[in-house]
Parts: sequence; C-alpha cells; structure tokens
Amino acid sequence: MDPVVLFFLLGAFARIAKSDLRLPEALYETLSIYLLLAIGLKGGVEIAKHSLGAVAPQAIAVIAMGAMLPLIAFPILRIFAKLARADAGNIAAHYGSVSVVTFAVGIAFLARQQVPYESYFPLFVALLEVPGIVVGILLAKMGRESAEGKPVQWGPLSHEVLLGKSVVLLVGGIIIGWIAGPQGIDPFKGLFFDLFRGVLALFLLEMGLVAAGRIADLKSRWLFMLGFGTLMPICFAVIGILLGKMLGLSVGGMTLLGLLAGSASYIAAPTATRIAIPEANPGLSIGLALGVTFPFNITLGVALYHAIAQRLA
Amino acid sequence: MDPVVLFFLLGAFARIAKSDLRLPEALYETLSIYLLLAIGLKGGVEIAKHSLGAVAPQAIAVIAMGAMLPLIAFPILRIFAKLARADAGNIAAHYGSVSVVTFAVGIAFLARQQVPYESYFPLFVALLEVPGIVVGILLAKMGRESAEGKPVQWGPLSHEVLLGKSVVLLVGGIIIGWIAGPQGIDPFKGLFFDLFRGVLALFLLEMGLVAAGRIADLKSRWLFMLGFGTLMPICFAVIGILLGKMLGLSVGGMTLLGLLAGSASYIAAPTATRIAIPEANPGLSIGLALGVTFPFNITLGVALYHAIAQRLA
Amino acid sequence: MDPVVLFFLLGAFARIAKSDLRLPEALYETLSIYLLLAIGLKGGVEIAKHSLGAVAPQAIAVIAMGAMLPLIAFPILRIFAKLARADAGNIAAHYGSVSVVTFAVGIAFLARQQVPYESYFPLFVALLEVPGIVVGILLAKMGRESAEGKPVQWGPLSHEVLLGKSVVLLVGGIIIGWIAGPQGIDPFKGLFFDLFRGVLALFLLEMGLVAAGRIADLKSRWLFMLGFGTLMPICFAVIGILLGKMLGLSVGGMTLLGLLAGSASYIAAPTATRIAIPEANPGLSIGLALGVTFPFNITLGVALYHAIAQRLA
Amino acid sequence: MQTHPKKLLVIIAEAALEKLLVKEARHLGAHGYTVAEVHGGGATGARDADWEGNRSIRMEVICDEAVAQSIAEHVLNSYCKNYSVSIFLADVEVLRPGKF
Amino acid sequence: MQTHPKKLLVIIAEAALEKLLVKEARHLGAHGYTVAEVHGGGATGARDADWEGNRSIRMEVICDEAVAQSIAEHVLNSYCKNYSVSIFLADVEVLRPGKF
Amino acid sequence: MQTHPKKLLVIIAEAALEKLLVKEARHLGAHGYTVAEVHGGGATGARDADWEGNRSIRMEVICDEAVAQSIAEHVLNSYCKNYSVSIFLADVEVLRPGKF
Ligand SMILES: Nc1ncnc2c1ncn2[C@@H]1O[C@H](COP(=O)(O)O)[C@@H](O)[C@H]1O
Ligand SMILES: Nc1ncnc2c1ncn2[C@@H]1O[C@H](COP(=O)(O)O)[C@@H](O)[C@H]1O
Ligand SMILES: Nc1ncnc2c1ncn2[C@@H]1O[C@H](COP(=O)(O)O)[C@@H](O)[C@H]1O
Ligand code: NA
Ligand code: NA
Ligand code: NA
Repeated sequence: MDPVVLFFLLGAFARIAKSDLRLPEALYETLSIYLLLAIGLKGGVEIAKHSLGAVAPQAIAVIAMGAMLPLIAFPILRIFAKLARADAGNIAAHYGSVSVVTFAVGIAFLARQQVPYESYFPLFVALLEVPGIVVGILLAKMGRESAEGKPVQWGPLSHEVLLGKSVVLLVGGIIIGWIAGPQGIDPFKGLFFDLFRGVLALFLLEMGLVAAGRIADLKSRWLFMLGFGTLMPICFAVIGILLGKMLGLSVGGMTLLGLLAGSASYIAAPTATRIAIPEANPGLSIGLALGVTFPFNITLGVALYHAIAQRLA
Repeated sequence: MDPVVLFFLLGAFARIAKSDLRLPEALYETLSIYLLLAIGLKGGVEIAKHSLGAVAPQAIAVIAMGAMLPLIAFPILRIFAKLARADAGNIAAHYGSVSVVTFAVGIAFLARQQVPYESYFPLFVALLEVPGIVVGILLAKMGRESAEGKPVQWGPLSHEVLLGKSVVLLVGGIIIGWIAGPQGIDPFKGLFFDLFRGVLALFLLEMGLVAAGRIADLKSRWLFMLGFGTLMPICFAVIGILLGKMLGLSVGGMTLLGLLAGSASYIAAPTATRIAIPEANPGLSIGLALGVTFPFNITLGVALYHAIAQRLA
Repeated sequence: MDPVVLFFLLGAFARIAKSDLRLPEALYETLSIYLLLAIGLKGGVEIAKHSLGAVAPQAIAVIAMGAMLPLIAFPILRIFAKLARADAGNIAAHYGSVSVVTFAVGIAFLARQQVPYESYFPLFVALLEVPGIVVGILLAKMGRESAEGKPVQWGPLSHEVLLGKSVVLLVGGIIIGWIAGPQGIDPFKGLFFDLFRGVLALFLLEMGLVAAGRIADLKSRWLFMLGFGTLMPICFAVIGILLGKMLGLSVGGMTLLGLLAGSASYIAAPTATRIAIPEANPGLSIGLALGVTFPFNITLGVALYHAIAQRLA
Repeated sequence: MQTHPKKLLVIIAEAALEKLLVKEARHLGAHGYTVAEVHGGGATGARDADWEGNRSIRMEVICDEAVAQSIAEHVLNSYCKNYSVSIFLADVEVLRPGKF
Repeated sequence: MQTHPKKLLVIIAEAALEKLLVKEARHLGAHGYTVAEVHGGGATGARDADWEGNRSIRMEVICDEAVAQSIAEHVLNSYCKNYSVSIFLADVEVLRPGKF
Repeated sequence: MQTHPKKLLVIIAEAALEKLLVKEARHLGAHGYTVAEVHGGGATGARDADWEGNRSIRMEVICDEAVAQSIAEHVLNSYCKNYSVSIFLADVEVLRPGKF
C-alpha cells in the first residue's frame, strides 16, 4: 500500500475513534486548490510537448465515455435498488464525473511502481468532470417538469458546472502550464511539483476524517451502499480500461482511465446537483461517493485496476 | 509575459466569469505574511554583505521621493479631477506608498530576464511604505480641523502606520536576515526562498479575484480612473527611474525604483487612511490602486519601465 | 542564538508594541498539525532502523519520569506558593507533560551545533505527553469528590488525553514513518523535512504573539511566576539530564531529555485540565507555561541544558 | 433618541443556498443582509462544516414586517422541504428607519 | 402566514465547552443548535481567539420556554462559576412550531 | 428561575472599526462584547470579505437600556456618515443582571 494511503487511514482512525483532531476548513480548501492547480500545471507542461492532433480523438472518446457512464448506472439504481428517479440521477451524476484526488493517488501509485503513463492525462480529468454531471441531471429531470414544479434552469446550471472551481483550476492550470512550457514553469516547481506528494498526504489525512464522518450515512441502507459503492466502480473501471486499450494507451494509461471511470466526484457533482436536483437525498450520494467508493478506490481499487490493465493489455 | 502574471489573469477571469472559485481569507493573509517576511529576509541577508555607509545616502533620497510623490499627485487630483480635498489626499497617500506584491513581480521579471539589481532593495521597499501615507494624510487634513470636527490623532495614527503588519514583517524580516546572515538563513531557504515564486503565483491568483472584484468601483468615473490609474504610475515611474540614475543604480535597480514609485499601496495605505480620513471614499482609492494600477503595473508597466530604464541608463 | 528564536522575538515584539500583526487561526492550527506530523514521521523512519529491544527499557524509564515530575512540582506549589489543590495539580499537569515545539527548537539547536542525538527521540516525546497530565489531575482531585461535587470522569478524560490531536498526530506520524521506512517516506521529504525549519520559524512567530499576550496573566503574581517558571524547568531539566546519563544517552540525547523534562505542555494539558479541573485558574497555568517557561526554554534554557549535559556527561 | 420597530429575519441554511437566498431576499424587498458562517445540528443530523457540502450559513435581514413575512414564506415554500433550513423572526428597533 | 412564539437561548462560552453544551442541550430537550465562532471580552478579560485555549463560541438554541429555562439553569449552575460564560434569552417567532 | 430585562445592541460594521468600537463601548458603560466575523451587503454594495478592506464584523453588547442608547447614539453620530454601519437593538433577558 502506498504510504500516502496511510495518511488516509490515520484520518479515518482519528474520526472513528472520536479524536478531537480537525483540520481547519481553510486548509481543506487550500489543499484542494493546490492539488487542482498542480495537476493542471503538470498536465499543461506535458501537453506542450505533444501534438494536439494525436490527443484529440482520444479526448473525444473520453468525453463520450463520461456521458455514457450515467446511462449505465441509472437503470441499475432504478431497477435493482428501486431508488426514486431523483436519487438515481443524482448518484449517476456523481459516478459519471470523476474524483481528482483519486486520480492524484493513482499517479502516486504508478510513480511508485515506476509505471509510465500518457503524461497529458490531466486533460482527460478536466474533460471528464462535466459530461457525467449533465447527463445525470438530465436523467433525474426527464419528464418531471410537471411533477415537482420547477424545471431545471440550464443556464445557471451550465454556468455553475463549467465555471465551478475544479474545472476553472484544472483547465486554468493546464493552460498556464501549456503557455509557460517546461522552462517557464521551472520557478514554480518548488511549490507545485516538489511538494505534491506531501500535500496529497496531508489532504488524504483530511479526507480520512471526512470520509469516516460519512459512515453514519450508511446506517439505513448499508448493504446496498457497500455493494453499489464497490461493484459499480469495478465495473466502470473495466469499461475505462477497455476503452484505454482501444485508444492504444499504455498499461499505466489504461489503469488511470479505469480509475477515473471508477471514481465518483465529490466536489463538482454535489455542488451542481444540490441545486439542480433538490429532492435528491445528498446523504445517499455523498455516503456512496465519499464513504465507500473513495476509500475503496485508493486502498484496493487502484491496485486491482492496475492488475486488470496488465491482464488486458 | 511572466508566467506568474498568468495566475493573475486566471483569477481575474474566474471572478469576471462569476466562477465560484474563492481562496479562503486565511490563505490570503498567510500568503501575504509569507511574501513580506520572505522579501525582508532576502533583503536582510544581502544587506549583511554590504556596508551601510554606501546605502545610507540612497536610503535618504528614496525616503524623500516617497514624501514628494503625493505632493505631485494631490494638485493633479484637485485641479484636473476636481476631487474633494479628502479624496485627493487619500489617493495621494495610496500612490505615495508602495505595493510589495508589485515589487515581488518586478524581481520575478528581472530574474527571468537575468537582469541584476541592487540586492538590498527590500530595504527601500520598507522605507517607502510610510512617508507617502503620512504626507497624503497631511494634505487631506490641512486646514480642516474646523470643518469636519475631528482633527487627525497623530499619536495612534503614527503607531498604526509604523507598526502596521507590512512594516513589522518587512523590517523584521530584514533584521532577522541581517543578524542570521547567509549561513544562518540556510535552514529557512527551503520555505522562504525556494517556494517564493510558487507562493507569489498563488497570491496573484487571489489578487486577480480581488482586483477584478473592484471593477464595479470604476463604473461611475471610469474614464478618470483608467486615465489616472495608468498615467500617474508611468509618470511616477519615470521620476523613480531618473532618481535611480542619479543615485548610480544599475538598470535593474532603476527599473525597480521606477516600479516602486509607480506602484500604489493596497495594504498599509487603506488601513491607515480609512481611520485617518473617514470622509474619503475608499471605493475610489481602492478601485484605482487595486482595480487599475496593480493590474497595469504587473502586466504592462514593469516591461515598460524596464525599457525606459534601458533608454535612460 | 538560533535564528529560529529571532522569529519568536519578532512576534513577541509585535504583540508588545501593539502591532496589528496577527496570524490567522487556521494557520496556527495548520502549522501545529504539520510540526506534530513531521516530528512523528522523522522519528518513525529512524525507529525503523533500530531494534525496539534496545529502546524499550529507555522508554519505560522515560514514562516513569513523566509520571514522577508532577509529584515534585505539586508539593512545591502547595507549600511554598500556597496554591489551592486544584491550581497546584493543574500546574503540575502542565509541567509533567511536554511541549513539542520546545523539542523542535531543541533539535534545531543541536543540528546547528552539529551535536548528534538518538534519532528515535520523537517516540519519547509521544510517551511523555500523557503520564504527567494524568498524575497532575489525580493530585488535583485527591479527596475532593465530596467538596466540589463532580468527580473526575476518567472514561471521557482518558479518551480525550490519549486521542488528543497531539498524541494522534505524533504517534500516527511515527507509525506511518515506521511502516513506510526511509525509502517510502522519500516522496514526502519535500514537504515534511525540507520545509521543517522554515515552518518552525513561522510557528515561532505566532508563538511570540501568543506568549507575549500572556504577559497580562503575570501581573498579579509576577514574582512567583517568574521564579517558578524558570527555576522549576532548570530543576526538571537536571533530572532529565541525569536520567539520560543513566540510560546511556549521548550528550545530545541528555540535552533533549532535559529539555523535555523542563518543558511545559500548552496544547494537550490545557485542553484536558480545563474540563477535568474546572476550578483551576487557567490564567495561572497558561501564564506560566506559555508566558514564562516556553520563552525561557527556547531562548536560554536549551543552551543552558546543553552546557549542563556536557558537564555531566 | 428615537427608535423604530422593524423585524429581524434569521435564516439558517446550507451554504449552497446563500447565493439564491441573497438574490431572492433583495428581490422581495430586503435592503441588505448579513451572513455568518456557522455549524450546527438539527433533525437531519450534525452539519459540521468539515467539508464543502457540510457548511451552513446564518443570514440576517432587518426589514419591515411585510418584507420579512414574504421572504420567510418564500423560503419556507421553496427550500424547507428539500434542504436543511431553520427560520425565525424577532422584533428589533433601529435608528434609521429608511435604511432597512 | 401564522407564526408561533418560541424562545431563543444564546450561550457565549469557551470553545472547550462546545461538545458538552451540545450534548446537554439535546438531553434537556433542544431539537437543534447553531454555533458560530466568535471572540470577545468581558469580566475575565479579552478572549482573542489567538490560540486554542482562547477561542469562544456563540451557541443558539430555539426551543420552548421550559426547555430554554432548564438549559439556561443547568449551564448557570454547572459552568458559570468556573468558566467564561454569558447567557441570554429572547422572544422569537417561528413558522414550523413542531421543528423546534 | 428569575430573569432580568436588558438590551442587546448589535452593530454590524467594517472590521477596521472594531478596535475603536470596543474601546468606546467599554468607555460608555458596556461590561463586555462579543464579535463575529461576517460578510454581507447593503446600500453601499456587497462586502464580500475577499480582502482586508472588505471585512465586516457583527458586535453584540448586552447592557442596560441607557448604555445601549448612548453607545448607539455615539456610533450613529461618529461613524454612520462615513462608514458602512448597521445598528439594531432588541429586548433580551439575562440571568445574572449584575454581569451586564
Ligand atoms: N432548535 C434549533 N435551534 C437552533 N438552530 C437550529 C435548531 N434546529 C436546527 N437548527 C439549525 O438549522 C440547521 C438545519 O436543521 P435541520 O434541518 O433540523 O437539520 C442545523 O444544522 C442548525 O444549524
Ligand atoms: N456585556 C456583554 N455583551 C456581550 N457579550 C459579553 C458581555 N459580557 C461577556 N460577554 C461575552 O462572554 C465572554 C465571557 O465573558 P466573561 O465571563 O465576563 O469574561 C466574553 O468573552 C464575551 O464574548
Ligand atoms: N437590511 C439589512 N439587514 C441586515 N444587515 C444589513 C442590512 N443592511 C445592511 N446590513 C449590513 O450592514 C453592512 C453595511 O451596510 P450598508 O452601509 O447599507 O452598505 C452590510 O454589509 C450588511 O452586512
Ligand atoms: Na466516474
Ligand atoms: Na508609489
Ligand atoms: Na515537562
């Protein structure tokens, strides 16, 4: 297990054991801003080295995958879990989008195993943030205008999603890294690259505290939540890995695309869906994304997906 | 354009596009404390290498310049812009003092161009903080004791200005750097020197958010504000550059003295004048200093002043 | 004097001179979390290199010392200072436990003097946190159940002390460092090791502000507080140094054990005693620990204890 | 010194609603508002402010009784069903009646 | 719109007491609470929130008069002697009486 | 339990005024004060707390009616013209009348 995950476990332990350890909210925000920017910058610098022509078709396929995943999750949630349309769409939106921190743990994992991957991957992270959310909300709202009164206000919503802080920082970082190029970015390496793993460790400590705090959300439907929260990611990961193979990605790239597909958003998706799908229960979606899938992915998932990618390569 | 400025533009874009990106207030404060201390420390270490005898006459000339600049700005604001005495004095105080972050962008610019400069310059930054503010307030209050009742309370005011956090951290950093010397400061290099540019980038992201938020202040008098906010700095910068030449500074030093003269304070001056000149409109002075002059100086001004310095050298 | 102490003096000056310099509370918390984790990690990595068998007897002796120190302080406070039982026990709890930041200054001091020490020392810090607090509270509460009504609730109390954030982070850091080992910890070095001294400097700036703010607590009993706050640490330090000699520690290790014995807790102890000994006056204990002993130890104490350790070695 | 009666409307809600609440309160006649960041707990469990989705705000609006009533009613109808929201009203006195 | 009278109980106290106050208020009948981090000063000097021991909270509980009285009395008896605590009560109106 | 009527004075103001307000309130007879950091908006636009000049505080003073009146009047006369300030008063009850 990557040492970075030990910090997550420490945080989770502290919360479960009711320690008074708390990270200030400002630190949580700061670390997440840092991680988004740093990932974007790193990706942008790499994109500067590649021709966009080669990346473009992959990018389109990745977007399509993001839009398709909720279409798989939604009927499963409706039929097997018998969830209301709003809840099913809401959860589908979370799993259609991606978790940037899960991605960061993934690149730490690959770096430790010395497995190379397509270095422009942060671009895919940015591209995967939005489509799944939009499709999930569409599913939640289909044929509902009459029922609950308010239709979705797509204007404000698309504004919120496309200009949400995670997209702005990730895409902004990519563009700055791209323009600055490897030399221009050099003076920022001290902060944004050398400290990356340490900051990730600190953030995972906080995530451990937060994720363990979500365990209460599991109490009413824990069997469904544990099942869906681990099996859905594995299933999505296989889809991502297979797509990676089709797109000619390396084993590292296949692993990362699987991990992204299998990860669930807990920054952009909750923000957008809370307003767009008011009648959905956030305890359910957050409990799943943060309380089950995030811990599963960073502790077991990433190694599992890597093994699968090696098999299928 | 220096990549560091791209972070500013990203922040400004996020704000103008109404993104929900916000940096926690505690981060803003932390970064500004860091920058002040780091600049001070760097300067102090350098001063340790020089004889004070050589620097003293320059220091006196620099203080005199700081006290003189408001005397130029004030009549212009009174006569051409027809501002009330309080507003004219208030704005003169802002432009008489300096912006430490603008200075930081200046040294990043010179480092990138590999232009050397007098390394004890942080001392001048500290010396320029206060005189302009005091003269600006004096101008605002001249012959006013009767009118608005309350005379300025010079005791508390001078306490506030001389012991304001920017002066304390800058001067404190200089003294610590001086005492510790190059070797003593070595263990702190990791934090205070190696990360400097990255932290500056992060701070400029925040400054972009803040500065773009000031655009609303421009709506009523935008023509005056755009004009004064760009022409006054250029004019002051030329004065600074010429003084630098007279003092025998290098081209880098002339550029920096020009940049300092042309910069407007947005930490020390607003704090001091808000209490000392209550009847002045802070929207006007902040709109100018933060909404116009700061962006102008870091994007275009610094390169312009460098070109002028090269000409005049 | 170590340059790190100059930051403390700068903070103390700013507070005494009534500067408006303030560090955001979130920064204070962040820095203290960082220091605890970093010290733990460093210790854990070193423990990985040693056999536990050799350390275990030392560890037991160290715990015994922590439990014994309050038994010395308590009668002194009762008899000579004529303090109430609650106050005497409360202060004894503070001095029985340890100050992690004082320890950090100690290792910075030894690093500067290039004096080696037993690198698993952070383990002793963790072991010394708790016993002194428990014994101090026991002393405060002996034979009191009738008097003030409420008996101490040992269940919640022991939970609070053993799972307080300083113990969790220190022990958590040790365990992570231990598991990860020197190679596993490598990616975190950038944040947790290279920046350590700089972060310590920043924290001491804050501690200067806080400690100087405690001076008001001294006003009523300043003679007692100055006397006890400097003589008790020296006396405890000698005990620690002698124990270090008995345990066969190096001169560096003797110095550190003396410094730990002579230091007073201001994180774990105040939190625990505020609830467990409500009738004790926190102004007294905090005034002593933070206003007198902490400044004394980091400015003069550490050098004094080192000199004593050299003599006694 | 003459004082004038007004209503103080306090809305405690998920932070996600802040932008909407401010816009709608202004629209319904509020001249201003003040917001504090808080944490708390109620029927829907603890809201600890330990991460973004868990933050709460406490919004205060000083206004005429009619405005307070219409904002309160609007919030009750629009948000109380699906969001964690608490509302209360109190009588206060102000010095400058035109301001609120 | 119909409103219903309730009591607002406000307790300003050292942050160290928060966990206990929440537990005891719930125990004495409060359905919820809201906490803001504050600083201040009083008889025992300034509490500046400059370090952990110096932080204060402002806790609000909306409840029935009887519950407010019993919480207030409990806090007065348990904490006011040894801790920095201020308490006050005010009349407020709520829209959903069952909630509080 | 016996309660005693007092006034609660609330001043919402630019953070730059905090030190002055505390000093003057004490001078005019307040025994204590409690301050929360807030943001908000009013006639002079939004005060977002996004940088130093833009921060606001909400200061509470529990005191006798006469003291509340004199502080309110002083603030009105000294600051309301040139600064962003809102003031209101409310009736509250306290348990320990001597404290406030
Ligand atoms: N009785 C109460 N007194 C004070 N605040 C309350 C009360 N009930 C609820 N709240 C606040 O309103 C939020 C949402 O409450 P609820 O919807 O009941 O979970 C809580 O997190 C509290 O901040
Ligand atoms: N008259 C008052 N008005 C408002 N808040 C007060 C008042 N007196 C005390 N407080 C608050 O209660 C805390 C403790 O007060 P004390 O126990 O008097 O030191 C102070 O730090 C203030 O936050
Ligand atoms: N009607 C109101 N209700 C609550 N707070 C207000 C109101 N009007 C103004 N404020 C607060 O007072 C501050 C200054 O208001 P103003 O001077 O009107 O811009 C605002 O930033 C708000 O925090
Ligand atoms: Na996904
Ligand atoms: Na200037
Ligand atoms: Na000790």
